[in-house]
Amino acid sequence: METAPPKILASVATPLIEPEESFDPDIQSFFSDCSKKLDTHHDRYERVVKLSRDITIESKRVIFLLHRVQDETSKMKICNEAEGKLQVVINSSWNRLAKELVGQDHHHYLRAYSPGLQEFIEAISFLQFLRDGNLINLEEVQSRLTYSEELKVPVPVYEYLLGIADLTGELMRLCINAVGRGETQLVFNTCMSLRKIHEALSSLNLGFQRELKRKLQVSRQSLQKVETACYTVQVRGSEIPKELLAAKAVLSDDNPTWNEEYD
Amino acid sequence: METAPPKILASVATPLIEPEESFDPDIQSFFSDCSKKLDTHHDRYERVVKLSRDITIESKRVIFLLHRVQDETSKMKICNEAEGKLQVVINSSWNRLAKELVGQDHHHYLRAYSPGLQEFIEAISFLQFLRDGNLINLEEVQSRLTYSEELKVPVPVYEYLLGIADLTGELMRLCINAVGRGETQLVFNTCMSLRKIHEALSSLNLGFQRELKRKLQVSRQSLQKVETACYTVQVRGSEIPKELLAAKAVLSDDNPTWNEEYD
Amino acid sequence: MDLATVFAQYQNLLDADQDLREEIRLIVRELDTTGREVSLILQQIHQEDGLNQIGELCTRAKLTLSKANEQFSKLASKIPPNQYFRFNDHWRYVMQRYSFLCALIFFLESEKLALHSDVGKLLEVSIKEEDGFHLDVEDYLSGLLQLASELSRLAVNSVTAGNYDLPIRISRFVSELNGGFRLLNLKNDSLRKRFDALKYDVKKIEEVVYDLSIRGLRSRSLTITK
Amino acid sequence: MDLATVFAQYQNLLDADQDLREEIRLIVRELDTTGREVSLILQQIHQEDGLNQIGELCTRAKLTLSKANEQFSKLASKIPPNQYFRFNDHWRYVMQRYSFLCALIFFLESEKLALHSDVGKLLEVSIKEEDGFHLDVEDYLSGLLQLASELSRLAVNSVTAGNYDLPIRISRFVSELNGGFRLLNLKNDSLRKRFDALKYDVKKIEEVVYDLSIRGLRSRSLTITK
Amino acid sequence: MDLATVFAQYQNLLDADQDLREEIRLIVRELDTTGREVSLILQQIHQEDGLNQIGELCTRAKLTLSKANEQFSKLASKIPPNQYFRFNDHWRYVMQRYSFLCALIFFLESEKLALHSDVGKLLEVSIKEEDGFHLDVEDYLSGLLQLASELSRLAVNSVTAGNYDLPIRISRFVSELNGGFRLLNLKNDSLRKRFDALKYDVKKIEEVVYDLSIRGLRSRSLTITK
Amino acid sequence: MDLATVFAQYQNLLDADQDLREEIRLIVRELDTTGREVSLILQQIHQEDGLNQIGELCTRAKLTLSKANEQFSKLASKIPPNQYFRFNDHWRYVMQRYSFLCALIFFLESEKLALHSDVGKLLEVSIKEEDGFHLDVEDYLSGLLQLASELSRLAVNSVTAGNYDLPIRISRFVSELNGGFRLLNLKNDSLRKRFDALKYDVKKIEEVVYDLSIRGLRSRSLTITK
Amino acid sequence: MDLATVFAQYQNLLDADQDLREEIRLIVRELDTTGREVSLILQQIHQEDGLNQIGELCTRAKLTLSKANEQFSKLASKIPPNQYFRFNDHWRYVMQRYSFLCALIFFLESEKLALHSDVGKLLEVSIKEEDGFHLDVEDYLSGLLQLASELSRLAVNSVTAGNYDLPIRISRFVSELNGGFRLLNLKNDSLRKRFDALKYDVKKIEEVVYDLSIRGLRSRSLTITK
Amino acid sequence: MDLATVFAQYQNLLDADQDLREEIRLIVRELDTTGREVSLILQQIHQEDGLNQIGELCTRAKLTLSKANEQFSKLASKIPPNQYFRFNDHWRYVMQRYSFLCALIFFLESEKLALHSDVGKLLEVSIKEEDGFHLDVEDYLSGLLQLASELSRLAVNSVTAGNYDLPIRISRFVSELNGGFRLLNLKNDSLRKRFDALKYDVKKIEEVVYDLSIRGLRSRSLTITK
Ligand SMILES: [Mn+2]
Ligand SMILES: [Mn+2]
Repeated sequence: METAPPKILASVATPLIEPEESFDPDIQSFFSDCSKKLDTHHDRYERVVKLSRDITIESKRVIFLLHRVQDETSKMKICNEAEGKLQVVINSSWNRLAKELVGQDHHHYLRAYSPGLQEFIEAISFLQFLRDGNLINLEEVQSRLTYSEELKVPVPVYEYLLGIADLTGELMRLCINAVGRGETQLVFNTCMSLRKIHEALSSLNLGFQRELKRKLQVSRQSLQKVETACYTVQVRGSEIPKELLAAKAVLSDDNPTWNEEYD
Repeated sequence: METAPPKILASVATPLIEPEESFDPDIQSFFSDCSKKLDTHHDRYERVVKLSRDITIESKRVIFLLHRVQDETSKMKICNEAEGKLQVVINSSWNRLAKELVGQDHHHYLRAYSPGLQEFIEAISFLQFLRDGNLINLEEVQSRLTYSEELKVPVPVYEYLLGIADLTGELMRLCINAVGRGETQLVFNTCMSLRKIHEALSSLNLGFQRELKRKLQVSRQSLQKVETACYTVQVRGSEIPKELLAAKAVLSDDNPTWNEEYD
Repeated sequence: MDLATVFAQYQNLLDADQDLREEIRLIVRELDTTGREVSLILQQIHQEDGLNQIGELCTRAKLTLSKANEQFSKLASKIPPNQYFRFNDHWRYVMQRYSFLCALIFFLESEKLALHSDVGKLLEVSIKEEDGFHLDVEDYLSGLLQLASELSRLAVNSVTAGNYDLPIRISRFVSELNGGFRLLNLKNDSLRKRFDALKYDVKKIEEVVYDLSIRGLRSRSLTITK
Repeated sequence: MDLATVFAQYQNLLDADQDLREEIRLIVRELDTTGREVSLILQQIHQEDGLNQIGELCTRAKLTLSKANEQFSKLASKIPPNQYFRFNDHWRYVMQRYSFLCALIFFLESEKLALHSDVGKLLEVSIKEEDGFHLDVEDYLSGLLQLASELSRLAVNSVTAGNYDLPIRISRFVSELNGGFRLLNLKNDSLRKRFDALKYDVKKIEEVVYDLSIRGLRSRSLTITK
Repeated sequence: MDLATVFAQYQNLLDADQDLREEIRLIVRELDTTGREVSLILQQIHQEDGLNQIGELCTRAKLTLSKANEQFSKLASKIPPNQYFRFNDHWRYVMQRYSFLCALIFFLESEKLALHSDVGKLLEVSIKEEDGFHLDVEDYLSGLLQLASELSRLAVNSVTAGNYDLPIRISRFVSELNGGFRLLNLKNDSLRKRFDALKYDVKKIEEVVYDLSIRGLRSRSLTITK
Repeated sequence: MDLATVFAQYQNLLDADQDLREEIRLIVRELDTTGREVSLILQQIHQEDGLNQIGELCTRAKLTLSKANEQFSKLASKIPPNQYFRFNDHWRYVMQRYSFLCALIFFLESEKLALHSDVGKLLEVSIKEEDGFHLDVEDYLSGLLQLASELSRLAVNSVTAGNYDLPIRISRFVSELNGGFRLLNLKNDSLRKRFDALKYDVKKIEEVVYDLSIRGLRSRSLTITK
Repeated sequence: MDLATVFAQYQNLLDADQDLREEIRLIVRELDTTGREVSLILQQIHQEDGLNQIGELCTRAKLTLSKANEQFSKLASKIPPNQYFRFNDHWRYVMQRYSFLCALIFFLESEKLALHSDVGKLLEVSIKEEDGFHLDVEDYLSGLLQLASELSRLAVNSVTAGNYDLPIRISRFVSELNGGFRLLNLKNDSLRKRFDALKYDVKKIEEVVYDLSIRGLRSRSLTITK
Repeated sequence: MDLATVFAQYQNLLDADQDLREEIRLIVRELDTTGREVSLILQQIHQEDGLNQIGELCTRAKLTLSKANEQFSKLASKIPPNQYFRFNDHWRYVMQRYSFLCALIFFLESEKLALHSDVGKLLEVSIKEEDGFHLDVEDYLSGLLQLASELSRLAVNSVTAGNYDLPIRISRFVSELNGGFRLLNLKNDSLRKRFDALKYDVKKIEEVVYDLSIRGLRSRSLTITK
């Protein structure tokens, strides 16, 4: 470029006021303090963001793992494995994150760990649904992230609800999978649960929570997919002639030869 | 909720096909391999993202530091400090990032480290502009991030240009600051350099690079701010009656009593 | 060296990039046309007597497919080493489509899953990242998911054509494929989305098998031999 | 416990949040009105004989400001410990405005920089994060940047009013402030933007000083005594 | 009259607007809560034995709905006669929701279309523009389109619940509704958009009827009486 | 020549454009209304005994359609020969709609595909670009894609109405149409999108045929003659 | 009463709305043209000898303005008494523009602030909401803010034209106006935004006065009489 | 004629469009490069001694511009006479840019406004719609608005370069241009937006003239001859 010669600071006019010399040392030290305060906050914020990313990834993997459940046997095994993985996250990343929050107003860092928290809630609620057939509640989530009176990661109700809204998507996948495997009862039960969760979420008067409103839309779509799946199962099932109902009972008794009888 | 009883998996109908039992072990092991491959990539990607965030923060701090230059003395000191800080980034974060890329197609991870790279280029080009009065070029940036034949972080020309486009914003700040300090020559020189950089960037036929086009808009605004600042300095300077030109020379000789002569 | 000279060099770099992209685009367009032709041939399996001509259709499809081999090798020669992922957006869609077409031919001929290496061999494209131009595993997987979708349609149409065995075999095949995909941790958004769609394909095929079973149209021999 | 009962509890939490926000909004609106009144008084310094009434204007401004003390204490009492940053978007703007007003009064009375603690004292608000409701340092800094902008305007108007000394003192003051801000690594976007604007304030004031110098209107006494 | 006095008058006008908006917002929020309660009750029709409790559910829904009557009358009393359109953005969404709820109850009880006047009566709100506060025809129509969407869902779920007659009747009802809407030349953007969605609802319901027909699940009696 | 005179000339050019657009808008609105009437008539094919009245419905539809001929000729007369593409956004949607309506009538009457020229003749609009105002091939193709969508719905409803032959014929027709479109290398975005939807229409119709096949409802005669 | 009849009634309601909007649009376009003419006349005050022709320019501007009176009365006659707020988006921008033009003429003639009632009289439009069609106070205030912006430009140009007194008077006027606006508690978004811009106008004018002061160009007489 | 043949014809029509677009894109890219070169030359007027080299810069710019003539004629030869508006989105931006460049050269050489016909002559492009490929009036006007913006920048920079006369002449020129544009009733959105920006350019230039006036830097001779 060769345009800005090295002498750029050798200016023609001197400053009319000489700032540096008259710089009040008190003020300088005050601003230095400020600077440290701001830096401390930013550094902590950055560490929290990174922990949150770790938590997100591990939670996503747990969700994938849980979708590998095929039957009662694999369910037990996989749920235990998932529980183990989540416990590792709780003991490592969450624990470190909790330590970062000690003595801080966690709301100051909430935006930094909110993505990880939501994904974690999605994973742990999915695990509990699969294993125990019920919806984990806010207190239960909070208790998992509470290490002691002072050491904990606070779980705001909004974040909990956002995580649960995401859960509905996974329940939809679970349900459609179950249709593919012919697990009729699981299909209907999941549909019922999904409907109840969706209605519970919809009944909340959310005020200005845009993100939750958006997720509710997605949840509504999931519910409709599942309802359509149930419908299909039902319509197909209805086709069985009345005369076959007895056979259907046999069928439900796991008789592998049922279909040979009506060739 | 109590809706999904624990017996959810005890379905009424058995699956018509039993997937798990007939699962071809070859295929299973093939998919397991796939799974590992994908996970390895994702994990590396995540590590690169984190390194990039570290680099961004340090680069931003170097830029702030460089804006603290007030005069020739502080310039030397601060430039050295900035150089040192950037060298630390090069030796630590960038080095680790380069190691992640060994044997990889770096384009696969470019989106992960692009923000850090751009901010780093902004910082290092700002340092070189202040210290040497010229624009760092692509080869120079690349050489800073080259550790050996095999170990380096490739710097694509687009990323370089994006970093330089950001530099114009810092040059604008530098220039306006100099106006405030009355460093007329620095003001005009910076304006000239900024104009040349802007014109060089504008003369490029960019094709479809939206981000660069957007940054060029911002750069144009910066240029206009600086041009207006030069204009103000000139208009003010022109106000000096011809008779004062001699005094102005005195003034440029750092005579602190110049203004007393015309009271 | 002044600014203009330096920036002229950058312009050269940018132009080279643009020109290369233009060349790539042209080759990819040819590949797209060839793929379309292969597809058009294979579509005939859905027609009324299509299933009886599988052998012939596959032969014709593979013949046409061989045109793609050269095109792929021409494309590969354009890509500098280590820059596959710089340009792969250009051929990503086409590569997935070819993976699908190969896997479909493979299935129609052998009723087996075309592995990553099988598809690579058919396309005469490396499957190793180290080799620069290669069949990326994500594109291969995406092709398999397209296959599942095509097979669900085939299951329906083969019933219409009076073939009641094929749907059963498709069902087993897709179920196995589904099992394979469950082992993956997908981060990639588009792949995950397609995988979600797989669930619906599984469901659809399952319905066909159910319909056959309930009407006693599932041929006994098959379930026994299996 | 069934889902409806559990969600009713969540609704309670949400409602409590909403209700609290509503209460906060009302108090903040009162604070806004009070701030507006203080501001209206202080605006008179820009008028033709405003600079001669600084003492009186500051007295009146502080009297009005005292109304805010109660309002702040009422607001503080609403905020549960450790939830300052949950709600601080509601009062952030007002807090910055008050920081500015206090720093302006402080400058007008003493021509010194009001430190964080000075502003805290004037507002009777803690400056420590640990105390829950507090004057956050970012809001305080934002107030200082507003001050610089106001002083650049005051420099212009004080020349119009024939006062040639004040601009020189303002120049020193703002230059010092500028030096302070340069020590900060600002991440926060809005603060950084305001800081960029400070450069223009510095420039404007510098122009005023230049105009005075060039015309020999800068009083000698001042530069000496300083 | 000095400027301050004049502007104080303007302030009064502006304040009146603000205050009224605040009051409106509060009443609309209550209406929203009531509507949500009615909705929660009616949602139970989708549940397993919901269709057997239609009578009871409607009774309960109407009981809750009666709370809205007072709320609407309170709202109406706030609005000066010639200012309905100044504020109607505040309650537009809620009004459409209530139109839908009324039309749903009406359908469930009588399987007939609730006319504009029917909904007005249920809500105890005028339907004439001249009366100031009224149920606007666009809001009413918007409610009908929501009804179509809800009924398409109900058709699906009633099949799941083993009720094969209701979908047939829903199909006839929605087909007639569709005919009505096709007569309208809609310019209004949001209404137009919702109307486009009606097409999908109609299609969805037709497919349900198809599924029942092809499986012989359409009850014979019905098809005969028709 | 002074500036005002020069700019007045520019204004004339701009005004001419505005005025013409206004005239076009009015004629297009009339065309829209006519199209809506034709559509309303043809919609009746989906109703319970609609398939028995096809002849009569087509006659009525064509009668109404003839009103559009004049409107199109009026529109054509407004467009300067070389400016078709300046304004064609105004009538693009309507033109596609009419293409669809013509192709539907054509199919209902003859079960054949209406060619570009057939639609041109029905509308009394040229199909050659050189003639200025014309039926653009993209608009014609877009109309065909709407036809496929309508026929998939008709296949469903004709089964409901107990007509099991029509779906088979629709399946053949749409399958052939699909083959045609697969030959096209579509770049145009909106056309491409609609083409993607065709895939779903084909699949839907195949499933209807499947449902008939598996239940033995496909009339034998048909499968034999084929 | 059948559905078609009922929906025809709804169509009537919807059509009436559309037709009225079309009529309103046409009148508002005429008002826009007239306003543009008035504006073109008044723009000449910025030209080199514009300030010497103020009287004549105002006379011509008012003459042209009188055309608007009829247009406003025609517009008012179209609006049903209680539907002002239904349509006021159509003329809001134009109304604000006219408020500005009136306030500018008023200032140029008398150097006084045109009150709400003054502008109403000039436009021959009621200022009371009860009267249906009226000059809304928000639109009036918006016009005043446009005035401040225009006057800041006039201050600049009158210095260029060698008139050093007008800027001083403009400064006083706008400063007073600013004081008035500071009394207002603005919630309305667009008004608030424009009010924020006022700050810059005030500052610009203060700088002009500053430039005059520092150069001793402020005429002494003026500062004395004040 | 079978379907494949018919669709092949349609394909031809679609392909012709695609191919032509590709050719156009390439020529427009060349035009873009040439325009960029012209622009780079003209940008030097903003540099320190740029104003002293205006003659030479214009000569060089026109020399480079002559390359564009051929490119435009090549482009024109590609466009069928009645299809200008089918493709003009491709060159619209470039055409506006060239209009600006020509008008800038014209101003620099003669300090006059380049008329539509002047720009047409410089580019060797027709200005009549009837001729097919032409310089559209909207594009020409858009170029003028870019000119105003460039001149406001030039006014600023010429002051920096110590040239105090040019800004005065620019001010007169742009003020006249502004008058011309105010006569236009712009509907076109993008043109309207740019026109709004003209207001700021005018204001900016007026402020430059103001700064020169108040500092006595306006050269006397000029003000006298005027
Ligand atoms: Mn999820
Ligand atoms: Mn930066």
